Order: sequence, then C-alpha cells, then structure tokens
Amino acid sequence: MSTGFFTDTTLCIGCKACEVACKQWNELPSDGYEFTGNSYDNTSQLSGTTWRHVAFVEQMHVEETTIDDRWLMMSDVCKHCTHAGCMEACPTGAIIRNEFDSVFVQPDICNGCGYCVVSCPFGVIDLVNVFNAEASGAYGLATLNDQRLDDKQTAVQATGGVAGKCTLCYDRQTLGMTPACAKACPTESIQFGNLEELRERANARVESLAKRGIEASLYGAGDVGGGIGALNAFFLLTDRPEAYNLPVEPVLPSTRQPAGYTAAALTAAGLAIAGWMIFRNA
Amino acid sequence: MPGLGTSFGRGGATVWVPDLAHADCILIEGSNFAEAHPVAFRFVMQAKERGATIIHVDPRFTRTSAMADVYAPIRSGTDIVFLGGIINHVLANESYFKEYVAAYTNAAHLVREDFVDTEDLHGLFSGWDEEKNGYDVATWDFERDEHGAVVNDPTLQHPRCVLNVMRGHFARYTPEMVEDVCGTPRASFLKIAELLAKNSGRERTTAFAYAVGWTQHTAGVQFIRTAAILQLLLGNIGRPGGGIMALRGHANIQGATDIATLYDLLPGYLAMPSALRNEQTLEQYLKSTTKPSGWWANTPKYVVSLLKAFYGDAATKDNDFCYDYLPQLTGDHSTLPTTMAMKDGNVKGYFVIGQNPGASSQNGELTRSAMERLDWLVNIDFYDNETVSFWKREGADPSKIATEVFFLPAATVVEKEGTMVQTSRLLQWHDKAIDPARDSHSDLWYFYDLGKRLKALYAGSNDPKDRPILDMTWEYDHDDPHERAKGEPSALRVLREINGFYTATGEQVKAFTDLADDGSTAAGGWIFTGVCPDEHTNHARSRSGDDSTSLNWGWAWPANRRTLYNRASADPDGKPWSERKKYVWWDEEKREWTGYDVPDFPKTKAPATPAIPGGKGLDAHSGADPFIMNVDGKGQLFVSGALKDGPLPAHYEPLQSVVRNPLYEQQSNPMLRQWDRPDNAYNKAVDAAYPYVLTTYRVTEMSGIMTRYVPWLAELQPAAFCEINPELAVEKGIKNGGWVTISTALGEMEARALVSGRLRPLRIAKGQRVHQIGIPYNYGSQVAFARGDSVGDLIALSMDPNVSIHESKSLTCNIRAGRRAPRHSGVVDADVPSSERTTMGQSSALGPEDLRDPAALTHHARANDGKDASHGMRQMGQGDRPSPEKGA
Amino acid sequence: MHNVATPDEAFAGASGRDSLPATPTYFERPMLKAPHWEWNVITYLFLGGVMGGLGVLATIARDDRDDERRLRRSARYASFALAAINPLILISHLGRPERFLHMLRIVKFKSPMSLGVWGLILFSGAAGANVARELADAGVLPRWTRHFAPSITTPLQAALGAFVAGYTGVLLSATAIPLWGAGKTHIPAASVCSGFAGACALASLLATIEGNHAVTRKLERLEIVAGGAELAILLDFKRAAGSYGAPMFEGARGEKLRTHTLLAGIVAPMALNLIGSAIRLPKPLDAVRTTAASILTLFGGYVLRETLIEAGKASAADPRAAFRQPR
Amino acid sequence: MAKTTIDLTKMLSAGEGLRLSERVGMMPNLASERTRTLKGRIAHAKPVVSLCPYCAVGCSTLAYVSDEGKLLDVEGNPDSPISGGHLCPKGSAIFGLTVNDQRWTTVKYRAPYSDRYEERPLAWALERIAQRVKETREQTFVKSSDGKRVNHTLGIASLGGATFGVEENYLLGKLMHSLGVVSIENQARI
Repeated sequence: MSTGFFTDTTLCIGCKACEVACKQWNELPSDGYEFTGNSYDNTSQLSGTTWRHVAFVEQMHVEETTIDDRWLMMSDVCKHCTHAGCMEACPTGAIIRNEFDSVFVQPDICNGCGYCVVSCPFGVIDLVNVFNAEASGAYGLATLNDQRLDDKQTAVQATGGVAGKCTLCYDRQTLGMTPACAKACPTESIQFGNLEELRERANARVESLAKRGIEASLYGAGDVGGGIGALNAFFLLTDRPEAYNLPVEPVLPSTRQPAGYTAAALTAAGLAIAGWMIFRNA
Repeated sequence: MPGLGTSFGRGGATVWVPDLAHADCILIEGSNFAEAHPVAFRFVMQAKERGATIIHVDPRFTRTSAMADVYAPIRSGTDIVFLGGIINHVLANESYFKEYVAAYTNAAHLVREDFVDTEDLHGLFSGWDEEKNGYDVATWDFERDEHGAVVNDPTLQHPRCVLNVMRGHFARYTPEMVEDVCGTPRASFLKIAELLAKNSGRERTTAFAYAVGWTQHTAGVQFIRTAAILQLLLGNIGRPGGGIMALRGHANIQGATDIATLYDLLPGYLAMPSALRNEQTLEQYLKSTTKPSGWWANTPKYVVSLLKAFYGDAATKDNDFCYDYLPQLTGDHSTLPTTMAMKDGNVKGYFVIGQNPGASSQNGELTRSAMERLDWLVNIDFYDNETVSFWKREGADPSKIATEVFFLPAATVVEKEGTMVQTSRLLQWHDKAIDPARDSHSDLWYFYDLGKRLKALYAGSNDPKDRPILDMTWEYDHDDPHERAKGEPSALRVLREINGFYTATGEQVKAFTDLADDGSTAAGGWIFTGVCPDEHTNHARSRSGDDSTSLNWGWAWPANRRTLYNRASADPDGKPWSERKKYVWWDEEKREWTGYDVPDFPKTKAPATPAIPGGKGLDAHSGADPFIMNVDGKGQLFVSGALKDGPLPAHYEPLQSVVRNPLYEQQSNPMLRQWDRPDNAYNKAVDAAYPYVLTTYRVTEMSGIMTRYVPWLAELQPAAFCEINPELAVEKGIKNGGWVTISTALGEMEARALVSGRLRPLRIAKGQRVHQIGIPYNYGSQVAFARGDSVGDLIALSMDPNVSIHESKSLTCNIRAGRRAPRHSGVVDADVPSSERTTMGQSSALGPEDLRDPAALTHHARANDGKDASHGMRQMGQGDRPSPEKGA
Repeated sequence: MHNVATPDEAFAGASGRDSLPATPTYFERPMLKAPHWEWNVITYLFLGGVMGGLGVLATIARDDRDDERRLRRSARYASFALAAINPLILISHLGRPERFLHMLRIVKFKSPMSLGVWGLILFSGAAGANVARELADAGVLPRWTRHFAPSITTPLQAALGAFVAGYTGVLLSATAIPLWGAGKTHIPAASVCSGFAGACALASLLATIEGNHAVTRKLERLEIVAGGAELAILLDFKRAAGSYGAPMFEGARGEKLRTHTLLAGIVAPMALNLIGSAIRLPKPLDAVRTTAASILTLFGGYVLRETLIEAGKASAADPRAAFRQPR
Repeated sequence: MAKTTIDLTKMLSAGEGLRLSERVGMMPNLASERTRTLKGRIAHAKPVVSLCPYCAVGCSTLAYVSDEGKLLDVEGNPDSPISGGHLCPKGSAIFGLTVNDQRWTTVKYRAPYSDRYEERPLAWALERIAQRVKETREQTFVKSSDGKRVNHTLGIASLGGATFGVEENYLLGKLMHSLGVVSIENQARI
C-alpha cells in the first residue's frame, strides 16, 4: 500500500507539535538554540535531525485594514518523491523505497558520502553529524546516545555522520501506527493515510475552500514536473510555493545525466583523437 | 471566580471543551487560544469547518488571529469598552434574546433608589468613602419589599429595573468610543457586534473563550463580568455551543482552586475562617457563610464534613468539630502581600513547589531579594531554576545570604498517579508508568512524609496549638506492596477521603446531597463527592469517551455535569429552544429532566414548579430558575454587593497607562491595590518617559522551567524576545533579531527584537498613535537551554481588588536598541552581623557566572532595600466573602 | 499580493537592508542544502580527472617510439598511483574505511557516484594490469606475469579513464545545485578537458624529470588543445548559465575564477606552451618553462574544482535559483 | 563495527547472491537486515494511561513502558474525547521532560552563606526540613490577635499547587492548615 502525508496548510496553527513529536519518536537532538528573528521560525529548515519544520510567513498590510492580513504556516517534510533524487544518487543502496512506497534511509548502510544531500531538489535530506559526545552536551538530549537503543551503533555510524530525513515513521507503520507528526497534529493539518484517498480528500478540500472564497492549490498531489512525478507527501497551499520555500520548478537531477555523459564522451573522444593526431603528426 | 461566580453561581468554565465544536460563532478575547491551548483549539477549528465564524480580538495578531475569520486589534486593557460597546449595541438594537433575558436573568429586578451610577459620579458608583478609600456597597442592592423579597418589573419598563439601568450605564460605550479608546476600527467593531447578535438566539449560539488576557488586570474580574452580562443578554449560557470557556493555564489550576491551596479558600469553595469577620465559632462562621436560598444553603453540611475529613474522631459535635483548629485570616495573605511581607523580613520559611517565582513572578528582583530574608527555602522541582538558585543570580553575593536552601527532586507526571482537574472541571486520573528517577518522589510522598515527621516531632505535646497536627488523620499507605515499601502514599485513598465517606461505616458517600452536618459524614471536598461513589469505583479513571458529552470519560464536578446551568438550554416550559440546539429538556412522561448531559437542576423538579417565597435552599427557586447556586436562581446582570469595585463593569485605565481615561474622570480602578514603595516603583499614568503599551503572554512552545530544559522545545523558542512593529523599530533604530532593552520605573530587561507587522500601531482618540510591545513571559536568565531576562522584572506589583491578581497584561514601558547594563542586585538585609558575613563568606569565591561586572562586588547600594519604606499598601481591606476567582 | 508587506519589506527598514530583493523569498533562507564537500572531495575530483587523462595518454602513446614508450610507462605508473590514492582520499571524506565498502554493495546506473566508484575500481584494475605489464617488461616481475594483463586492458584503461574524467563532471552536473545543473554539458566536458590537460601537465612534468623532452612537445600541444577547449567551454558555460552562473562568474569568486583558473591555470600555461612550440629555448630554461606550465595547469585543474564546489555552495544558498531549477 | 561489513558478505552469500541480478540496475531495493526486521520500539511495550502536565486542556497520554520498567515513549491517547490522541509541542515533549540529563534527581542543599550546592541524603534533608518547620512555627505561632483567636503563623508560606494533582493539593492544604499556615497559594492566582 502506498501511504503518505497530506499537509493542509489552511488548518495549520503553527504549534510545531509535529516537530517535537517527530524528534521525540525518532529520538533526535535539537539543532541548537539560535534565535533567528524570522517570525516564529527558529529551526529554520529541515535538517538531518529536524524532519518536520514549520514555516511561518507573515503577510501583514501596511495600512490600517486588517481584513487580508495573513500569517501562513506550513509544516514541511520530506516529499517522498515518486522519482527521488536522493535515492537515485545514493551509491550504497542505503536509500530504498519500502513497502509503503516511502523513501527510507537505512542508517546502518549509509556511509555519509553526502551525495544525496546535493541531489534533493527540495533541499530536504542532510547529513547528521552531531552524534558525538561533545555535541550531545551542546545540543542537550542527543537521545541516539541513549543506552536504551540497542542499534545506536549502527544508527550513529561514525563521527562522519549519516544522512537523515523523515522515514514516514517506517517503524511505526510496521506496527500499524500513524506517523508521530500526523498523530500529534492538534488540528489535523497533517493527515496520514492511503495516498489515493488523501489525493481525493485534497481535491475535495480545494473545491470546498473555493466555495468559501479561499484560493488554494495542491503542491505535489500530481506531477510536480522536472521528472520527479507526484509527491507522497503533498501540500495544500494558499500562496505561491516559493512563499513557503518550495521550488516552483524542481528538477530531478538524474535527468541531466544523459547530456552530461554524452558531452563528456564527445569531449573525451575529441581530445583522444586530437591527441592521436598530435602524437602521429609530431 | 467572582467574574463568573457572581454572575452564574460557580467559579468554573461553563463549557465542556468539545462542545465548542457546536458553536455558530466563537469570540476569543483575552486569550491566545491556538497558542496556549492548541489541542482544545481543534474544536474551534471543527466549528469553523462546520461554518462557524471565529472572531479574535487581541492586541497582537497571533496564531489564533491567523485562524480567525475576523481579527480586530485592541489596545491592551480596554476590553470593558469593547464588550460594553457590544452590550450597548445589543440593547440599543433590541437584539438581545428577550425570552431568555426575561426568564433567566435578573433584568426585571429593581435597583435601589439611592443607587447612583458611574454616569453621574464621574466614574465612581454610589457609596464611595474618600476617607476609607473604599465603597459602602449598601446602595448596590435591589429594592426589596417589606419581607425582604426583591421587587420586580416583569414588563421591563421601570427605569430602575436592571435592564434599563444597564441601558443608561452602557449608553456611553458607542462605536465611536470603542474606536477612540480601544483603537479598534469602527467597521471591525460593528461587524463583530452584528456577528454576535446574528449568531445568538433560539437557533444559534455563540461561545466566548478567555484566559489570563482578561484576568491579569486591575479590573480583570469586571472584564469577565462584562462578558458574562453579554452572554446572558445573548442567551448563550447553559446552551450547547454557547457559554464562557475559561481557559486555565496549568494542568491542575482548576483542581488547585477546587481543592484549594489558596489562602482564602477551603476545599469546595468554602471560605477560610477570618478574624476580620466574626467567625470565631463554628456557629458564627456558618452564619457568616451560609446563604438562605440557593444551593449555598447547604454550607453547614460541607463544612462539618470537611472538618471530619481533616480531624476524624477528634472532631465531635461537642468541640465544634475542631473548628478552632483552623487558623484564621487576619489580612490578605495571598502571594503578592506575602512576598512583600517576606521582603520586610516577616516570613521565615517558604515552600515553593513546582513553581518558579524567581522567574515567573512580578517584580522579579523584589521576589528574589525577598528570599534572601528567609531562614529556609524548600523547593520541590525537576530542574535547577531561578527560585532555588536565587542566591547566585546576577549581581548577588552568596556570602551575604543566610538562607538555607533545600532542593527536593520531584517526580514527573508519568512517575506518579493521581487526579488533575482540567479546564472544563473534568477530573482525570493518571496511572503511574514508571518509578521516579533516583531520589525523586511525588509531591504527595513529600507532604505525607513531612506530615509524619511533624507528627513525630510534636508527639506528646500538650500545647493546644499542636493538637491539629496530632489529631489530623494521616493514614494513606498504599495498597500496592511495591509502593508501600517505598513509603508512597495512595493517591486513591486521598481521593476517596475528598469524595467523602460515612464516618460510622467507612462506606463511600455517593453524592453531595447525602452529606450531613451532624458528623455522620466526612468529605474533604464536597464538590467532588460522587467521583468515588463506592469502594471499587473511581470515576476519574473512567475511560470510555464518545462523540457527545462523554459522560463516561473522567468525571466533571458537580455531579458529572459537563455544561453548567444546562437547564437554560430549554425554554421556561422545559422544551428545547430549538431542535438544533436541543440539549437538556423536561420529559413530561417520565416527569424528569433528561438530555445529553446530566441536568444541572433537581432531576424531578418540573418547569412549572412555583418558587416558594422565603423558601430555604432551592425551594426559593421556581422550576424555571436555571442558576441554582444563586440566591434567586437567576443569572446576575447586576451583581449586588458581591464585588468590591462595582455592581456593573465600568472602564478604568490600567494602573500604568499611556492615556487618560476617556470615559470618566476616574483614571484607574478606585479599588485596585498597590504598594507605593521604592522597590516597587510604578510608571506614572501618561508618563512621557514610558510612552508605549507593554503586554505579556506565553508562546505555544514554552511554559517555563518545565520546557526550558527540553532541547526539543528550547530550540523552537530559544531566547527571550520582544515583539515590536516595524514603524517603531525604524524610529528607534532597532534591528530585527538584534538586542533591545525595555525599561520601566522598576528596571530594565534585555531581549531579542522580533520586528513584526503583527503588532499593528493603533490610532485612538484625537489621532493619537499607540505602539504596543509584546514580551513573552516564559524565560528566566539563570539556567536552562532557553533563557533570557524575565519580563516579570519590569512589572511592579499591583492587584485586582476582588481576587488579588496582578496586572501583567497592560503596562507601559520604553524601549531602546542595545543591551542592558549589568545588574547590581543581591542586596542583603542588615540582620546578618558583618563579622559573620566575612567569616562565612571567605572561603567561597564568586563563580564567574555570578557577576557579570566585577564592579558589582563593591556595589552595596540599596542596602536595607525597602526596609524603611512605608508599607504603603492601599486597599488592604478584607473581603467579606470568599473570592475564588483565579487566573492562569 | 499587492499592498502586502512581505516579511522582507516589513523588515527592510528595520534591518537597514539597502535594497529590496526582486522576488520575496522565505527570509532569504537557502532552499537547498549545500554540499558538505571540502578539500578531500575537491582533490578526489581533480585527481580523478588527471588519472583518467593519464589512462588515455597511456593508450595514445605508441610502443615503437621511445619517447612515447617512456610516456606510456610513466603515465601508467602515475595513473595507477593516483588510482591507489584516490580511494584513500574518498575514505578520508567518509570517515571510516569500512564505509567505502558500502559503495560496493550495489551498482546503480543512475548514481554517478556509484558508477564512478565502480569505474574507479575497474580503472584501478586495468591500471594495475598495465602496471604489472610494465613491471614485467622492466623485469621487476617475472616475464610470464605479462600474460595476466591482456592487451585489452590498454584500451580499457583509456575508455575507463575517459569515463572517470567525465564522471567527475557528471557527478556535479547531475545534482540539484542550480549552478551545476546549469552546466549539465559544460561541467562534464570541462572536467574532461581539465583532466586531459592535467594529465598532459603531469606527464610533461614526469617527462621533464626523466629527461624525456621529446614527448613534452606532443604533450604540450595536446595540453594547448585541451586547455583551449576548456577555456571555450567555460566561457560558453558563463553565457549559457545566465543568472545561475552568478555564484561562479561574478563577484570575488568570479574574480578568482578569472585570475586563478582561467588566467593562471589555463591561459598562462597555454602561453608558455605556445612559446615552447614556437621558440626553441635553451634546455634548462625550457625545463623551467615546462615545469612552470605543468604546475600552473595542475593548479588550474584543482582550482577549477575548488571554484565549482565553492560556487556550488553559494548557488545552493540562493533560494531564487533554487525555486526554478535548470532543466 | 563488524555489522556494517556483514551486509556485503550476506549479499554475496547463497540466497542473497542469487537475487543479486534483481538488485543491480536503476533502482535497487536493498533492504538490510535491520531494515527487514524494523519494528517500532514500543512493539512489546505496555501503554500506561497518563495525562499531560502542561496546560489545563487535559490531554490524555499513553506512556509506553518496557518490560524492564523503562520509559520508551509518551504520546497522545486516541481514546480521549478531549485530545483524540493529539498533543501540542509541550505535550509531545513529556518524554524529554522526564528523561533528561539536565534533570536534578537528588537532593541539593545550600548551606547559609555558601556559594555552592551540596548533595545530601534525602532522609537527612527531610528531617532537617521538618525540624526547621517546627522551629519556625514555634517562633512565629500566634494564638490570638486583637482579642481574637487566630491560631496561625505568618512565618511560613507555601506557593505551588497548580502543577501537581488534586490529592497533593489536598494533603498540602490539610497539613498546612493544621500547622496554622495561612499563606497557602498557588499559580491559580498568579
């Protein structure tokens, strides 16, 4: 069965329960304690150890009316793409597609090469490199160091780090449980379920919002283009994707490979012929 | 809670939280619902999805505003004008729910002829005594006939009937006035007024939700009163999707009020005996506290049962059930006056349990320096905090602080069992999951242990003053051998004692109606009677919810009623007001009240039952009087005498305000209480040195010490910050994310600037531009991952006259870019001989974190801080009634 | 969204930001993650190109000319040495040796990293076989061992060499980094050119040390061609990349690209090489010239990779580039 | 350490190796042993019904406990009609509140004029506190004031109560009232 997330930003109250529930379940440390001044967003981005991230977009009118003032909030997450750049790039096979059709990083296989990091068109996956004694002190509850976890050795791997991102709570799904973020979300802005059902629900939601005069669009319920296909974690937005720090035209990096290999091959052939000629004509 | 209590009868939220989903309109004001109560807010979102209109009125555009259909800005502290404006609108347009108002409120009562309204006395009510600096409330009463019965005019024509008195009183609260005072654009105000009227009546209901945004003002109780009046006029009390949702701030705030650890209350909202009233004997006390009609006619039963629960067999009819064991009040012993007394050296020992006044109290430096004068401090908590470590705060010199400090490690909620009462008065039991970490113990364990040790220490004493300790029943050993071995008391045993039992048999009492005043029953908290109705049942542990009123999930006091005053959901004849808003109704066949909830009414009292003039208890009420706790069974639009600052709400500016009161000559609440002394300096009203409004609040991600150490939460809001609007930021050269220093007459704090258009400058009367600054009240500067100066350090202590709640929501301040100067606190009282100081202090060098500025070492300024200052407290007059109104 | 003060606008005055950005972004936060790659990956890419180019040179060189014979030998030794070093550099990036083995769990055609590692391994095999052949020829190894290196390993090393040199470009261009994506043909082609030029330079250097001056002329001519092609490709990259190219071609990094990579790393050695082919300098001076040209070329090759990686990091930090990614 | 290399040998060993062809190519799906046997850590844990200690909404929680009595996870209880299994960020962090290396789980004692805390045995601290309570009470107890019986002490105060339970409030109140303490306050007023 294909499962995924439908994140309806019109229901998001920006409480960040998803961020915390995710960290609690996945036993992830904090990313540091930096005040950004960027609205209420102090975690700033998805990272190797922040697998849900709530974006805050303030759109306040300068003049006195308050009618159209908006404070948009969106809980961002790994998109679990149909064609996933990270998975294609992974040279070890650490990133796999599991039986729930989600893109899963096997921490015991990942060797921390970082190639997935630059291959995600959404800037989601990142290396985790805070799992050492020094860092755990600085960052507080580095629970992967907790003795209760028997596989922490494989999870932490080495000081070089492993890639980290949302697993769509694979380990919870194997128990028939809802992912931690979707379960916690007080207003059910994050909905988890069968993808087909979620997409139907999302389309219906767009229509019902339109009836209320709210213009909304889906991001990733269908093909997002660039060879990526649909997203298993998709969103309902009420502004341009860029407003939420989402790409409007993402591209699957591997689509550039044929051109690259061809150019390289032609150049190499050309130079080889040139060399051959130079050596022979000398 | 007098705001709700004096209006409806009980000091609790009238609403069952999930019922908010059935509202057609929800007005959220004085509350940042989505941020402070995110999970309950899902019912607001459900209501919205069902088509309800969500309105948010707040000084700041918050995450709640972002979800609301209508947001209106308001100048902090002016809610009486805003709500009063709606009352005026509703009365002027005759859009109130006439049948409801006529039948269920005291609108028809005639007010005494000698009552004079604020209209005619420049903001004061009749009875003001300049010398006494207080009111004689005699005139705030109803006209009575020769038998003492209130005179009514059912036609509502009489100029002195409550409805018409209100018309006159609120006539001044026009939309123009609202715009001039609140800064709320007229269009927004009118839209909201119309939405409320449109969504009230037979077919539709509107709910109100508030929190400490209303309580923490010097007129906070009157804010809530205004809301109560409006909801009565709109006919929304006691009905599904209606009511007033008082959102409590902490897990067991309601329970700590019900089974009170408040100086003026005994469990079950019984008044603490006071030497300021004539309550020396049980008889005198009962005479003073029992009401002739309404439910409080039963007071003696509850008092005697409580004494039996406390003192067991020692309490007999002959010794007034040990009534004299209870201490008597001699003044206001609430937390702020106690802090002042501590500062003045009159408190020697202090227990601080799960509380961090060092960071969360107002006038933080006064609070912390007051603790220097203690002999001992016991703090039970999970983490190091600004209270227990007050002696090493910035600028303090530990070598001069004599206080002996004990930190006892507490058990967290999963490490213990017990009951908490949530915001809808619902008792919920939690099981224990794991043993507490290392030496940690439940608070129950500590209290039980301390009680046992004190009993042992006092054993054999013949001093009568020690009898209460020796006679107090104290047997709570756990049934589970594992727990008993560790000395853990049984919370269930305690809960059973609170529920009550028959003293002869030990059998549990099933309902508070079975309690007696002859010593045959014991009950530690009568309102909870019924939660453990027999040996095997603990309803607080009931765990079968449903989509409706979930009567089998937990247990709500009183008697498991979810929506209070739900008799009012039916018309006077007992029929639902409408099919759509059907909830509790009279079943003519079965001759009883029935419905989706437990009726908040005598089950078999027919709607047509006439009131018996002069009848005792509920006999004085008719079958159509839904507010059974009240003397007359009606909702009180006009409250006679029970509140200290007026029978009707009138707008006063906050004690520290940026404007003159535009409504009356009287600037601020004449009854507010303040301490004019150097260590509690106030900003003067309309002081050019402090031109900005300052308001405080909490954010979703933080509470206090319970969150600041949790990395997952600390990273979400890691530092104290200050929200200001871009216009002011530009004017002051403040950079977003940079440091700012905010100041009041009391001192300075620093924070990071969060420049946001969400804090809209307001335009009030005469085009005056008002900037509001917001600072979250979550931080402390000494410890934890998330930290920063506490805004409490800027707030001088002042109190509401009714419930002694401080004013922290509307203040004034100044602001500048940059960081504050180092603090030179740690002023030591002179009681310690200097020789002792040096000898004791020699070995202990100061840590680097103790002093930011080495110069502070030599700084001994402000010695004897406040010691010689006059006590200076005004309005310390004691209440004549219990005041269970609470904040938080 | 007219009349709406975006966070940028609202903050502009307060934060003293001089000009408003053209498109509002999310607090100017990067949308993409920057590569975590430092000197070791830069070196890995650079040496991969040189190593691959050497493999090709070893094949072009003829057996029947002594100078080319010696070139082939030194190219084989050198490329084998680099093939041995490069995995160590990669391991230094990965943190622990056994992590490299995870690369060998699978072959993934869609992963340039995977293909590259396998290419590197096969290249190492071919290079090893060819080195064995050289050693056997030199009499270091018994002569019969020569049979273990079939004649196919020579062209195989060339083919794999071309692949290894090219893959270091595809490795960058087939990522989400906008700058690199914009150079989807240019970066692989330039990488090959740079690899060839580097190989020629290294071979010239070795030949100069060996005293094999005859072959340096040929190498230098090839180097001129490779360098010229690289220059042309990079200039065309600048044109084609448009605004995506800004992090690489503008500002301080653009300046560094011009002075270090283009001028010092390509144009200068080209000029030196042209001088070499136009004028016959005295031997010692010519050796200095060759050495200088070679070192500059190698330096240019490293700096090109370094510039690409650093500019890639800057490109990842530009949300506007990331919102609309190059096809 | 060895575990990381096992996968390679396993892959090439019989059974695994046979399916190698399926795994080489565009999109290999090579699940490791850990992945194949992955199960949430609470698979065999016992859920204990608890409550959220933060705001007053009263969200029910499930605390999952291992056979060894260790806390593994705290999350929302879906049976609750109030919370429906949802939690806010604070509620989602109850685990971090409880299992936290910053937590103080022993008695800390600061002697008068000292600049540091010392660890003290629990029993010692409790006995000392009891003695100090008695001492202060003896010093400050007032039997009558202005001719009226008051039987109280203003020398001891207590603050707290809204973060702990009903039973705890009751016992605290009962004890304090019996001691004659009247300044018994809690967060409800604050």
